[in-house]
Amino acid sequence: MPAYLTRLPIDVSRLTALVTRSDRGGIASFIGLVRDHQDGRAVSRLEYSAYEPMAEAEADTIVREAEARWPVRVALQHRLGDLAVGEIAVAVVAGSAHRAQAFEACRYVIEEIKHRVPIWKKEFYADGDIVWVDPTAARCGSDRDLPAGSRVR
Amino acid sequence: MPAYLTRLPIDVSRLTALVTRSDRGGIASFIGLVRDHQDGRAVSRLEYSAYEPMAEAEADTIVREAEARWPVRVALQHRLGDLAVGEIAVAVVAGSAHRAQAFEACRYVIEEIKHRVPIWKKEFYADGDIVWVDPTAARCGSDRDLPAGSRVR
Amino acid sequence: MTVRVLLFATYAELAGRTSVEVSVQSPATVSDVLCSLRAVLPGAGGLPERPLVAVNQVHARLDSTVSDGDELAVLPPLAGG
Amino acid sequence: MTVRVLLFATYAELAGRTSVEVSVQSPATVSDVLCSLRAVLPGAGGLPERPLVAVNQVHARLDSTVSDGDELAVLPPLAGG
Repeated sequence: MPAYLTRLPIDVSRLTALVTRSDRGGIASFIGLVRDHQDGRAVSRLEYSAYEPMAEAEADTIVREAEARWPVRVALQHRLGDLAVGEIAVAVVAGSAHRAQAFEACRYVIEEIKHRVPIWKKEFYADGDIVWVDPTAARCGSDRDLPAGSRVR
Repeated sequence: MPAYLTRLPIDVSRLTALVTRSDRGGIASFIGLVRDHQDGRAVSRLEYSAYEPMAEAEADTIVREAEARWPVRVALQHRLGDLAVGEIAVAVVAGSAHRAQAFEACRYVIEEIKHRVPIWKKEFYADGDIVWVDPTAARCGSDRDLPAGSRVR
Repeated sequence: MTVRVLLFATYAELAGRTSVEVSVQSPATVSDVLCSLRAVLPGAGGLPERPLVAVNQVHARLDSTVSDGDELAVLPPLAGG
Repeated sequence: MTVRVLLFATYAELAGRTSVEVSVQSPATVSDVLCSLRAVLPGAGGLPERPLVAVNQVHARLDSTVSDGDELAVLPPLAGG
């Protein structure tokens, strides 16, 4: 199982090379970058942390799900630690003989990452404020449902 | 209007840089590579040609359509001339504040490129055979419909 | 009137050339130009009955009107990407 | 029986620690462990009533059964990607 989490800058061309083979003509990628604003406020940097063994296992499960569902090869890395604005937080690359399947697999993996992998993001605002990001806050307050698609023990 | 057609190798990181800005957190890309086989036969190289002024104009129209429909910035290049197996034939990169829109715009552009831009592909097979690729051949014989989505004079 | 016809890829190989001037009576449609093309250029007989065409670099229909000096491109099946 | 509870991110800050051993009577569910957790760790009172949890590194429900020696992680809203 490759390491899906890294504290070093993510090298997208290396990930692309991992899924490239001469019979895979279509490579779909998604790169998530640290934005300089959130809800109209200036962000100066952010910090990702994770429940690392579970995050590695869940990322591996998601990649395997995509590779089982479509004829694709997927490479994925998520950054941890301190990130500056403009740095790559996450990259997903899917290579396939067919472009539709490369797109679908790439999209699937990034959506599942966001909903199932135990990673947290602390935003440091330019005004000194520090916030743990809660993507569910606007939707349903403090009660959480189980992430969609999760396998439950 | 940038040059969408190029006879030089395509540099995806340069295209990515063109659509990256600190307020665009999501970058979706598609890279089309020359495959080593087609319908089970070994391909040794291929040659792209175009009706160049129309291809440039049509590519520009497609990019503008995507940028009008979604809040994205799109970069696109299509290679012409001789290509070896494994080389990049086409690259589309879409940057947006939101990943769904980056994916949709990227997918839109590559699909429209394939259906509307006057570019032709000659495949040179390992067995010496040479074929002009006809993506419509299996579907509807020699009669062609107008490309879907085309503006007609 | 005169229309300049451009041929590409496999159609250029079939016709043995990449462009030809075609004279047609005005008013004329794309179909009329293709009909004259087949008459003046024997190799053009191998073109499909209803090829994809562009007039002045914009996709057009077979019943689109053409004018003197227009550029009519006969496009083989598109294969970009 | 004893369950090891892990706390992360904002929950670790609320509780003032990242892990704690919690004793519960067998059989027990995730909810039972969370109830004991709130009793032994005052800062855990600030956790949501129905947090996201994982048992032995797999997402679990509040009514999932836990066993002696299990690792129960209380997960703040996921924010990867």
